[in-house]
Amino acid sequence: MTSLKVEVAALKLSNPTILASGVMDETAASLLNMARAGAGAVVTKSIGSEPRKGYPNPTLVELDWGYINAMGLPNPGIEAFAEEMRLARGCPAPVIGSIFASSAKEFSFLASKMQDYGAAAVELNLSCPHAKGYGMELGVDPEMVSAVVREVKSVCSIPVFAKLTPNTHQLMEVAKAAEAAGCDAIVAVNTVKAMAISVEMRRPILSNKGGGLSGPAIKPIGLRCVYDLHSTLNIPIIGVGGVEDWRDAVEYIMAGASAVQVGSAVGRVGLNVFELICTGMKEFMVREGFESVSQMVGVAHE
Amino acid sequence: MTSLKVEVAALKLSNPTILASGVMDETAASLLNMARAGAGAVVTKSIGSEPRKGYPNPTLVELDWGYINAMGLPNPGIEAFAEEMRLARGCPAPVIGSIFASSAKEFSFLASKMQDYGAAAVELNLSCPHAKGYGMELGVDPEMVSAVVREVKSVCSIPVFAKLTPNTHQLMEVAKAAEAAGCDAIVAVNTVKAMAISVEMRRPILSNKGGGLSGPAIKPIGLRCVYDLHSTLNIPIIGVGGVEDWRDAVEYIMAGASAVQVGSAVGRVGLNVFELICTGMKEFMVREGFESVSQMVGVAHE
Amino acid sequence: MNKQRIVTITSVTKEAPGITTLRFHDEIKVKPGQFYMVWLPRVDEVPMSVSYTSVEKGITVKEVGEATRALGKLKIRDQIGIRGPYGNGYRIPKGTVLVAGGGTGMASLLPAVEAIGDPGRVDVLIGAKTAGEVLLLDRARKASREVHVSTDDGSMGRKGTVVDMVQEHLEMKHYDMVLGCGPERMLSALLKACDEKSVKCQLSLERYMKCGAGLCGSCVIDGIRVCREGPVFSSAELRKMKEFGSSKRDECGCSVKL
Amino acid sequence: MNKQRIVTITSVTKEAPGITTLRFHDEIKVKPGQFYMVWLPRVDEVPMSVSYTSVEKGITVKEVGEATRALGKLKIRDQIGIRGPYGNGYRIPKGTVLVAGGGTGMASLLPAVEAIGDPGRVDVLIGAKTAGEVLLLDRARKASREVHVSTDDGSMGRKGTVVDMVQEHLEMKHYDMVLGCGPERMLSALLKACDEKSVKCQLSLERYMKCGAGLCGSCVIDGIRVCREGPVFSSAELRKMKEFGSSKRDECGCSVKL
Ligand SMILES: Cc1cc2nc3c(=O)[nH]c(=O)nc-3n(C[C@H](O)[C@H](O)[C@H](O)COP(=O)(O)OP(=O)(O)OC[C@H]3O[C@@H](n4cnc5c(N)ncnc54)[C@H](O)[C@@H]3O)c2cc1C
Ligand SMILES: Cc1cc2nc3c(=O)[nH]c(=O)nc-3n(C[C@H](O)[C@H](O)[C@H](O)COP(=O)(O)OP(=O)(O)OC[C@H]3O[C@@H](n4cnc5c(N)ncnc54)[C@H](O)[C@@H]3O)c2cc1C
Ligand SMILES: Cc1cc2nc3c(=O)[nH]c(=O)nc-3n(C[C@H](O)[C@H](O)[C@H](O)COP(=O)(O)O)c2cc1C
Ligand SMILES: Cc1cc2nc3c(=O)[nH]c(=O)nc-3n(C[C@H](O)[C@H](O)[C@H](O)COP(=O)(O)O)c2cc1C
Ligand code: FES
Ligand code: FES
Repeated sequence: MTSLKVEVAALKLSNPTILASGVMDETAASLLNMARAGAGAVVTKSIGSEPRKGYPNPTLVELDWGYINAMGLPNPGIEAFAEEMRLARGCPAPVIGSIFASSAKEFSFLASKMQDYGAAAVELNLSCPHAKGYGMELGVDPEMVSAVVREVKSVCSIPVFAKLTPNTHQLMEVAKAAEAAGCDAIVAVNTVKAMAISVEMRRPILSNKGGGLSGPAIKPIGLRCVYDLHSTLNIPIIGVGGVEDWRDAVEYIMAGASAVQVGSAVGRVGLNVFELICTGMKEFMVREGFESVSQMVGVAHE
Repeated sequence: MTSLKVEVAALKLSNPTILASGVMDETAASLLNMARAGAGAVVTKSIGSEPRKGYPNPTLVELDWGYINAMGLPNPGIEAFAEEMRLARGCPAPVIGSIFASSAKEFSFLASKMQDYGAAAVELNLSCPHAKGYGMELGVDPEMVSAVVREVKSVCSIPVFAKLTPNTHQLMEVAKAAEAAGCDAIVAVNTVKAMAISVEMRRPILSNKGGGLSGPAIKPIGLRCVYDLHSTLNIPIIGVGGVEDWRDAVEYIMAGASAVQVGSAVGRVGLNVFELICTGMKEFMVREGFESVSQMVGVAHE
Repeated sequence: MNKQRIVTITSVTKEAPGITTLRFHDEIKVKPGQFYMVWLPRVDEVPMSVSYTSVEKGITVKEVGEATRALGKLKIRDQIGIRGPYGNGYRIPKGTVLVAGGGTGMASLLPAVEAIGDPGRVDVLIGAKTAGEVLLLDRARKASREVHVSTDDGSMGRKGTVVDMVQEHLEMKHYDMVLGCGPERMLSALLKACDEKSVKCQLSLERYMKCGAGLCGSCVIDGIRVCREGPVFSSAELRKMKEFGSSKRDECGCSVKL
Repeated sequence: MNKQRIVTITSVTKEAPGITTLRFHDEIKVKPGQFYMVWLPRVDEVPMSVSYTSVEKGITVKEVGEATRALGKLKIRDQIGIRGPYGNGYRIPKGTVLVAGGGTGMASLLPAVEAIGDPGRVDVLIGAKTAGEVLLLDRARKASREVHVSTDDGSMGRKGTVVDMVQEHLEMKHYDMVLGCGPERMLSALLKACDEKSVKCQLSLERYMKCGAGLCGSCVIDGIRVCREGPVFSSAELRKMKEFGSSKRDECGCSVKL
C-alpha cells in the first residue's frame, strides 16, 4: 500500500505538501480552505507583536518564472490573531504558527501565544529578506539564531521550526546552531533577495525597492540548500522554493526534505496544486516501487 | 547623437555589452568571433596556473529559465594560454583576462602574466561557486579579497576587476574591501549555488552534484546586487546575470552598472545577442532622450 | 503570468466631477469584469476595473484618495504601469438581463452589457448620488433596451437607490439574470432583492488588494480570493459568505465592519 | 531549451562486434544529423548522433571507452538520460546525392538518406575496417539506388577507403551534393576530393563536447561551435577552417594534433 503520510518532528501529516507562510493564510477561513484543497499542513502568515500594514503597493512583481514580493510582513498582530486561530481549530490539517520578531524575548512571547492558541508547531521566520530589523537580519548570525531557538524552546512544548534564508554563505553554520539549540526542524528556504526595475519609469517597481524572489526560478537554489543541509543535520528538513509539481516535490524529498512547502504555486498553478502534487507523487511512487515518502527522503545522497 | 560608447575603469568600449567569462572564450578564435558578433569587450575563460580538465560530464543542466553548470574551471593553464592571447592581439574589442587561484600570490602571478600577454584588464574570479579551494571560498571573506586585490594591484598597471558572488550576505563588505584595496571595478554576479536532481535516476544530474545557476532566473538577484553596490561604492560596477535583451541591460545600467556581461544568452539567444541588445538599447535611448549610456547609469536611484 | 507593462495615455475623458476615463493601447485580451493593477510610481498601485476592453483599453476612475486623485490628474502622453487582467469576469448570460450599477460600478458592467451584444434583452439601471455623477449614460443607452436612472437627491431620474429600481423591475418583468456592481451595502440589498424573486445574479465585489494575483490573501472574503475566484460571484456563492455585506479586512488583515 | 529526460530502452540491436543500436521512445522531433547528449549516471554524458529519428528514436554506439562500453552493455528496460537534439543537422539536398560514411558515421547519415525519400537519386558508400564492422547495410540498401562497401582489409567489398570510392564515383557520375560523416582524416580527404571535382559537400564533425548547448566553447573549431553551428558544415565553411583535419582541443582546451 503506497502511502503519502509523513511524520515531521512529531507532526503527523496526511501528505507531505504544506502551505508556505505568507500565502493565503492570514485568516482562519483561508487556512481552512487551503487545508480542504489538500494541504497536509498549513503555516500561518508570519505574525508579529503589533498590527502591521506592510509596505504600500506595488508589493508584487510577476515574472515568467516566479514572483518578486515585498509585502512587508502585514499582519493583524498576535492579539487579533487569537480569533483566527480559534476559528481555525477545526482545521483538518495541522496549523503551524509562523512568527517574526526582532529579539529572542519577543520570539518567545509570540511562540508561547501561538502555543496557547493551539498551534501544532511554531515556525520562526528568521529569513524575511526585506523587513528592517527582522528576518534575515537576525537569521544570518548563528549566535543570534541559537539564542532565539533556545529561548523559544524554553517556553514551548510544541515543535519549533526555524525558517532560514539562502542569502548567506553561512547557512550550514546557522542551521547547525539552530539544531544545537534544540530546534525540531529546519525550513529552507525563504525568498532570495531580488529587484525589478521599470526602464520606462526609471525606478524599482516595488515600493520597497528590494524584494524576495520565489517560484520556479529559485527551485534549484532551495534544492541545493536542502541537499547540503541533509548532509549536515540530523533533524528533519522541510523544503521550500519553487515547488510547483510532483517532480519538484520529489526532487526536494530525494535531496533530503521530509516534507515540502508550497507558496507561489498557489498563485501560478491554483488551489488544486496540493492535490496535483499528491496525485503525481503517488503515481510515481507506485511506478518506482516506493511505499512511503520516508523511503524517498535523501535517496539522492546514496 | 545617441552613442553606445562607454568607458569603464579606463577601458574604452564601443558598446556596454561584454562577453562573460566561461562562455565561448577559451580560444583566440572564439574570442575574436564574439568580438565580431558585436561584444564591446570579451572576457577570457578563467585561467589557472596549470592545465585543468574540469569535472566529468554532465557539466550542464538546461532549465526553462536558465542553466545550472559545473564545468569545474577547465582551462589550458596560463602557459599554454600565452599562444591564445597572442593570436587574439588583433581583437577589435578589448580582451579582459579572467584568472582564478587559491592564494593572493598565485593571483598576482597569473595577473602579471595576463598583463604581459596584452590583456586590457584582469578579472579576478573570486566567485566560482563549485571549485574546491577557489572562487567563492575566498570571495566571501573581505580580508582575503582585500589581500588578493592589493597583491594583484602591486604587480599590475592594467585595471583590475573583482568578480564577486551573490551567495553571501556580506557582498557589500567584500566589495568595500576590494574597493579600499584599489580595485578598479566590481563585476557582479557570478552564478548562484544550485542543484538539479533526476527523480528517475534518484541522484543529482551534474557529476559534481552542485553547480551554479545562470540565466534569466538570476536576473532579479544580480540586479539587486548591482543596485545595492551602486549605493555603496564609488568605483564602476559591471552587471552580470541573466542579461538576455536590451531591457535587461538597461535595467542593470539604471541600477548602477556601467556595462553588462552576457553569458547564458549566448546559448539561449545566439551569437547575435550582443547586436540585438545594442540595437534595442539605442532605439530606447532615442525614444527616451538619452544621448549616452552614462546618462542612464544609476538613474533608478534618483 | 501578468507582467507589468508601461502604457501611454491616449485620451482623457472627464465623465463627471472627479470621475475620469483614461484610455491606452494594450494588446492583451480582457474579459468584461476583469481588472488591472494600475501603478503610478511614487504614489500607489490600485485595482481598477477595465471599462473599455477593446485594444484601446480604458479605466474609469473615481477620485476618493491619493492614488485616484493622482490618476484623475493625468494627461495625454503620461504613462502608467498596468498588470493583469486579473479576476474571473462576468459569465455573459443568455436570456434577459437586468444590469444594476452604483457609482463607478458601471465601469465594470458596461463591457459586459456590450459583450451581450443584443440591446433587445438588456435593461440598465444606474444609481448615483447626484445628477453630475451619473456615469456612462450614453454608452449604456447604445447597448441596451431601456436605461433608468436614480439619484439620492432626485436631481436626475427618480429619487432613491438603484436597489429600489431593481425591486420594481423584478416585479414588473421577468429577467433571467441580474448583473450588479457598486458599494457592498447596495450589493447586499441587491442579492436580497434577487433572492426574493428567485432571480440569479452575478455581483462584482471590491476588497483591499495587494498582490492582485491570488497569493497574499489580503483580498479574501470568507477565505476566498476576490482577486482570483472573484471579483464576480454568483448568488449561490454569495449566500454562503458570512463576511458579505458585513465585514472586510483592512491592510493589516484585521476584520473591520463594512 | 533542451531539458533532460529519462527514457527507457525498448530494443537493443547488436549491429557488429562492439557496435550497438539502442532504441527508446521520445516525442521531441529530431532532424537528421542532430545529436543527443546521452547520460549514464555514475559514468559520463557523451554526444551521440540520432540514428533513428522517428518517435522510436535510436542511437548507434561504437565501444571505444568507458561510456560507450557501458552503453553497449545496456539491456531492454534500462534507463538513460537524454537532452537535445542539439546541432544543425544536414540540409536535405535536392538533386543527386552521394553519401559517404566511415564507421559509426553511418548512424548520423542514414536518417538523412531516408529523409531524402527518393532512393532513385542517392548512392551510398560505406567504409569500415573489416567486414564485421560494416554498418546498417540493409537500411542503406532500402533507401538508396546503389550501396558500395569498402574495407581496409578487403574482407568485404573493395579493399581500400571510402574516399577512394568517392573519387571513383565523382569521376563516373555527376552528383549535386556529397554528404559525409566519419573520422576527420577521412572527411578532410573527402573535402579535397569534392573540391577537385567542384562538388559541394556537407560533412559532420566530432569535437570534445561538454555542454552541448553552445556555451562552454569546448567543442570549437576555429572559434565556431560544432555543437551549435555544426556538427554539419558546408564545404565553403570547412575550407576556411585552419583546424579542420589538423588539430582539435582536449578537455583542458589545449590544442592537440589530430
Ligand atoms: C476589483 C476592483 C475593481 C475596482 N474598480 C474600480 C474602478 O473601476 N473605478 C474606481 O474608481 N475604483 C475602482 N476600485 C476601487 C479603487 O481601487 C479604490 O478606489 C482605490 O484603490 C482608492 O485608492 P486611493 O489611494 O485613491 O484612496 P485611499 O485614500 O488610499 O483609500 C480609499 C479607499 O479605497 C480603497 N482602497 C485603497 N487602496 C485599495 C486597494 N489597493 N485595493 C482595494 N481598495 C483600495 C479602500 O477602501 C480605502 O478605504 C476597484 C477596486 C477593486 C477591488
Ligand atoms: C556530434 C557527435 C556525434 C557523435 N555520434 C556518435 C555516434 O553516433 N556513435 C558513436 O559511437 N559515437 C559518436 N560520437 C563519438 C562519441 O561521443 C565518443 O565515442 C564517446 O564520447 C566516447 O566516450 P568513451 O567514454 O566511451 O570514451 P573515452 O575513453 O572517454 O574517449 C575516447 C575518445 O572519445 C572521444 N570523446 C570522449 N568523450 C567525449 C565527449 N564528451 N565529446 C566528444 N568526444 C568525446 C574523445 O576523442 C576520446 O579520445 C559522436 C561525437 C560527436 C561529437
Ligand atoms: C506573497 C508572499 C508572501 C510571503 N510572506 C511570507 C511570510 O510572511 N513569512 C515567511 O516566512 N515567508 C513568506 N514568504 C515566503 C514563502 O513562504 C516561501 O518561503 C517562498 O515564497 C518560496 O517558496 P515558493 O517558491 O513556493 O513561493 C512569502 C512569499 C510570498 C510569495
Ligand atoms: C558554462 C558557464 C561557464 C562559466 N565559467 C565561468 C568562469 O570560468 N569564470 C567566471 O568568472 N565565470 C564563469 N561563469 C559565470 C558567468 O561568467 C556569469 O557570471 C554567469 O553565468 C551569470 O551570467 P549569465 O546569466 O549571463 O550567464 C560561467 C557560466 C557558465 C554558464
Ligand atoms: S490581492 Fe493578494 S490574494 Fe488577492
Ligand atoms: S560543447 Fe559547449 S559550446 Fe559546444
